[in-house]
Amino acid sequence: MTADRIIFILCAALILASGLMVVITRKLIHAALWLVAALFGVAILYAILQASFLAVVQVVVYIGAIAILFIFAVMLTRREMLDKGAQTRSNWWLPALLGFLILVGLVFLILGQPAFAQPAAALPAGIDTLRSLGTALISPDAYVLPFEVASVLLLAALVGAVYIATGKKE
Amino acid sequence: MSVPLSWYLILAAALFSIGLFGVLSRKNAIAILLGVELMLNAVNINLVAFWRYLDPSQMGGQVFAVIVFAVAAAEVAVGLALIISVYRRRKTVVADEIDLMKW
Amino acid sequence: MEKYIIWLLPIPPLISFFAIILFTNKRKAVSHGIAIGAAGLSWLGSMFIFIRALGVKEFGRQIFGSSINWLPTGSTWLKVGVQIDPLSAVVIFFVAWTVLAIFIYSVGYHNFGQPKGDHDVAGLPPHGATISEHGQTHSVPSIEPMYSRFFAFISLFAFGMYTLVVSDNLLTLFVGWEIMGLCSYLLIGFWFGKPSARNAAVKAFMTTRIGDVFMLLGIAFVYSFTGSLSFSEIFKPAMLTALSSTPAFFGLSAAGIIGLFLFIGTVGKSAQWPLHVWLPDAMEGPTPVSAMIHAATMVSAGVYMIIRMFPLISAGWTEGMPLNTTMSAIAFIGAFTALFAASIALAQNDIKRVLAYSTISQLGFMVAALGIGAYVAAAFHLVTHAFFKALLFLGSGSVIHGMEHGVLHTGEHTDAQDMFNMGGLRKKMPITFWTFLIGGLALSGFPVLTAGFWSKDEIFAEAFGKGHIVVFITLAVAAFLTAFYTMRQITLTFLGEPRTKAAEHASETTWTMTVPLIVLAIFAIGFGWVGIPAQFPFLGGHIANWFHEFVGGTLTELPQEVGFSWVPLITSLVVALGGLFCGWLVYRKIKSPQEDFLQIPVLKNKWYFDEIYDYVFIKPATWIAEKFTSLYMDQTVIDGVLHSVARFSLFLGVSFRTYIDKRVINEFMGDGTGNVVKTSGSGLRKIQAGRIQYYMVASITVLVIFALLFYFLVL
Amino acid sequence: MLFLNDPITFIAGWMRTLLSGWGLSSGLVTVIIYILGITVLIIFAMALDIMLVWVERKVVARFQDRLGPNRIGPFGLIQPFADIIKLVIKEDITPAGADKLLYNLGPVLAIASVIILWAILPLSSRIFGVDLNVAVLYLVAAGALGTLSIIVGGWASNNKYALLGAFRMVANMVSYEIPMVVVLLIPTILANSMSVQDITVAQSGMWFAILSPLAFIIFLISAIAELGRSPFDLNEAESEIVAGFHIEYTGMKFGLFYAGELLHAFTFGGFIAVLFFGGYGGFFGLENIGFFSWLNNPFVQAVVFLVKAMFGYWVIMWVKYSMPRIRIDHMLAFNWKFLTPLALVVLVNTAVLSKVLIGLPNWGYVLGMFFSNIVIGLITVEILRAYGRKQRKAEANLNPQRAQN
Repeated sequence: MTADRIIFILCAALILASGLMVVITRKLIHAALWLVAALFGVAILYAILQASFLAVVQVVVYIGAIAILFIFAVMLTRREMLDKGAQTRSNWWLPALLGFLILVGLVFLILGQPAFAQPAAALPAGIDTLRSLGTALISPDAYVLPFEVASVLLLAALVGAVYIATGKKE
Repeated sequence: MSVPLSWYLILAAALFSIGLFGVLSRKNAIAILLGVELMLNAVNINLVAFWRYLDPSQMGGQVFAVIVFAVAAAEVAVGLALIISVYRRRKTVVADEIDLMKW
Repeated sequence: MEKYIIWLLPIPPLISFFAIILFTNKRKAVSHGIAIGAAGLSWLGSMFIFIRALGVKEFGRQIFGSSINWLPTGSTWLKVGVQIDPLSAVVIFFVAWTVLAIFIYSVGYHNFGQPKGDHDVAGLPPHGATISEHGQTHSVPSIEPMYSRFFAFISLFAFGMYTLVVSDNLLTLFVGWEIMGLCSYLLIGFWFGKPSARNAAVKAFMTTRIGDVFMLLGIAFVYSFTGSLSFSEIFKPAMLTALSSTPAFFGLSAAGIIGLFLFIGTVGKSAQWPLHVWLPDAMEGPTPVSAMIHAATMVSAGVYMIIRMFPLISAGWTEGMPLNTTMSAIAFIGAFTALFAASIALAQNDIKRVLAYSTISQLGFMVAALGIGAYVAAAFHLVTHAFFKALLFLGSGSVIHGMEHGVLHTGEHTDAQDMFNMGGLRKKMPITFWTFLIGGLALSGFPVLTAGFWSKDEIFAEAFGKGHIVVFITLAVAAFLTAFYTMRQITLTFLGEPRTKAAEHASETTWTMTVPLIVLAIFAIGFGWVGIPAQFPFLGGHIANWFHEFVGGTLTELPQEVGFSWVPLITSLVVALGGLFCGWLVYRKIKSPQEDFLQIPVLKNKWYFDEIYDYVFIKPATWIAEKFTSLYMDQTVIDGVLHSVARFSLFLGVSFRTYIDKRVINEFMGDGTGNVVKTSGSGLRKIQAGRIQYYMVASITVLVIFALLFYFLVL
Repeated sequence: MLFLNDPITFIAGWMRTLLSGWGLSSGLVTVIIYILGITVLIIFAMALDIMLVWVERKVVARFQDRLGPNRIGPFGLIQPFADIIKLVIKEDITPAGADKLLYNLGPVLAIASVIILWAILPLSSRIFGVDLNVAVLYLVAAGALGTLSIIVGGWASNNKYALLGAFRMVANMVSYEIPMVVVLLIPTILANSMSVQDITVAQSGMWFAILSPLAFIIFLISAIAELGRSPFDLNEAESEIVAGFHIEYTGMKFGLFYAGELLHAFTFGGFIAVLFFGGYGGFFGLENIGFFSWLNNPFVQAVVFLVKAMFGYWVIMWVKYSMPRIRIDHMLAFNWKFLTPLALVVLVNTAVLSKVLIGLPNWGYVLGMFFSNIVIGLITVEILRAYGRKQRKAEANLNPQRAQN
């Protein structure tokens, strides 16, 4: 049991516990905040994986934008402060069973692959992942097209969201 | 980095299943979107872990994680706008009550 | 540095196109400002490239170029890129000059600064406006209603041409080619209110389409054979040898059949016989368009392309050998077109149509020159012709414009384009006259002074020197006819006395139209001097034959200059001066079409080619559609069969109904089934709950079940 | 001399030998040293925070022509401790119907979002928490946590004024984050790196505030908005919503919000110094001359940095105490219609010029950058004046009609 395994297990426990709270907690605002915790855990995971850019962007985008949006939406769509009554559907056991089956199946498949049991090699020396990520995003031989398409998608989502949420002016 | 790749994959699988459970079982449409976010993050964990463990010089994993960020942001913006729009008309955000399309 | 500028060359006109279409459509001054600014930028870039190219020693060996991976095709990439080699450098030189001149000219031609017309509508030429000044009313030309649109279209056109010239591969070349095809359709049909313009646009589009289809076939053939479309790849010696030694079909090699297909593209684009019919009709467009399409760009593009593909066409052929099949075909088509079109031009009365046929004829010269392997001569004539033909077209536009001014002034309905309505314009429009005269002399090859003489002389010298006597004689006759009809045109238009009132009141056009004329006139004279053969008596050797060295460097081996011979020189002098003199002699007295002995029907009707095509292609097609397919096949055979089937079905149906449907199905099965369906339907309807999560649960359940089945049963 | 040249490494090395001498494993030693370092940094930041209370009160007093605290201790230096004691002994109220967990989480997040910024603040070339290669983005990410703290606190208070304040604050912060992120890219482009150390080193010859004065101004404005200080303190506008998101907080919980705000302002002063004024360095090449080589000493650098940060903090205070509060719609319009487009223009300008001018000698590069910014600024001012004229004309046309009605 080395230090990084301990950190990973703590981090994974944070993610899974928060994720579970997201789906089972009654108060929606708490669910949104648990989501923040889970996403923060994922950001830590990225940092462990030496993807520092993604770690920071995870915080900026998910916590700074998406979570705030969720909280706003929760606040805008209720008239009372706290949620009352059951928050899950009556037949919640079926999704639970499905989720469990999928988890078991995936774990079974993952453990069946000996290649996945390998620890990671150290990052090759002299490789600047941030710089190569930047180059990959804008180089025509790499991913500039998906990148630009994503930007168009964001624009479309922006316009669409504004249009839908504005409502009719009477 | 003595953590094997399979740990990350199992974590992602578990997070994905939890998100799936949330999507399928929650009543509130916003909570459904929360579940979707968990599922997207599970995917992202996989992408980044594979990037780190297989070939860090190929940036595909990180690039697609970035694109998943963009998609998630777009999805949340439009999804929440739809929910607010529905709420404004029908005063409800319970997914089961939004069922005009039946029969 | 150079390669970035080459990439940028086509961009300004494209930006100008979108800017005008999207934003400045309403504001005429801004529109033409943008368009001319864009043309100016491209001009500046082209001049920079051209001058840099001049500074490079043995430029053909180290051309400017760059390419990027564009489209992944399996494991390789389809590359697109740009290049400037000596050939495209001289082409870009004249394209830049003529395009800029035409853009500026268009401002004046479309009456910028004049008031809006009284009855002008979009889609028709402007009819003139009435203004009152100092208590008097008089008619003045009115501004074109679709002024901005015109500049947008010619900008797009310029974009197509620049793209074509800077391309280093057949793909982007074809893209530019097709953009120009589209623009020529849009611009010929610019005054779409006129039925004739509409028909001409459709005709041009359809006719060139035939050529383009063959060209696309040729490109596809090249790609399937070589796996690349870049010129540098195709023209590798090993590749050319492979191409020329692979037999294809019709007894031709692969190189031959590709060359033939590409040449058919040129036949369509450069209006060679038998696809020449669209070009004269294309004169329905505004005159700057005629200059653009028929001098500077589109028709030149056809010849440019075939010159560019010369290494492929001539693969396996070296100088001194007999011509291969493809080259013979090219030489035949070119020479025949040159003579044939020149003969038609003799009998035309419309000032622009004469020039149109003359263009076809001159393009025939170039094609013929290329066909006999005279690479440099063809390129040289391409450049000089572009300058003097652009000059002539712009000059004719200026004449028409001046005549329209006279027509408006007098108020009578005179055809402003008929040469028999003109005469004596020399005094009214001096600048137009002198520049037109220079252009005309260049066209007819007036000795020593003009550019046309040197380029034409080189073609004669090559044809004679290489022993293609038939081609030589044909071209000589065509050159004689050229000089003759040119002088006929000049005499009828400018010399003598005015034959109508409109001609008496014609006036010189504005500076925006005359300045381009003067600039082009300078080139129409001066550009010939860069290609004086070294052994030419008296003049040769003083100025090195720069053009031959420079453009010839494009090829892997520098082509040999043919030895000097007196025969072609004297022929050239005789046909040029003789034609000019005869033309003047005959037409100085003729006042009306009735006196003109050359107005014989066969020439007047262009050897009946339109009629022949009408009978051979269009009438049969119409007949097949209307009579055979519609009347016999459809209405008689198919309808007959259908009707009998219908009658039989009716009988069958009635019997079924009485004996089976009513008895068995309705009473026995029908009601029972209905009840079953109703019951099960109301049960199943619960499935369609309209609830999103219900559907998701269902679909994921199915997914999980199938995954399990797949895993346990299949794997 | 090693301690003077590289104090952190020196202490860490000493600690390492000490702890491994006690028989601890090397991994554990690293963890302990990290935790100790973090603790020291937090203590330093919080101690500075206490002093900032005094600075703030003293400066505001001077601005308002008063003396400020002067009774407790020399120059009133002990005053902040008295304030703290007062806050600690106050009654700690949790409103009825509040969401307890979140209500308590709010102030903690508020101060945490500031403290984590200190991880990347380079006090000197040798004294810093960590040299992240995405430090500039990290700054934005920490801002996201700050937003979260306010919305959590405002919502959990179960008070409509608090919720209104939280909404305003979030609208404010989310909007002004955009011009801020855009101008943060300008030092990144100029230094070719997102690391604060690299940015500092890149400014050793010339401050970025001179290369791109407009970027500095935009960053200053959006930083003030991000802090929620006047003139952008809509979240606590006393005259409208009493105290905004912290209306229900008492005692030390309020104290944490307050301390967070002060420290946040100072930290942004520090970032202004790092990003635009050369941070701990930026002596225009003076430190390379033999006589001035003492400028390279980490302690001297730390002092220089603190002085510059204090200056930035002072500018923020200066703005705060001289400007009236502006209306919420004006504030958002100012951001979306003016600041964001301007920031984008400056960004494009910098991006293009930094490639175009690269071949020029240094003075040409600097002058080109500077004057391009001046030109953009002048054009902006001209556009604003034209817009103002139009507005005035429109109002002049409108008013007579109103008078008739």
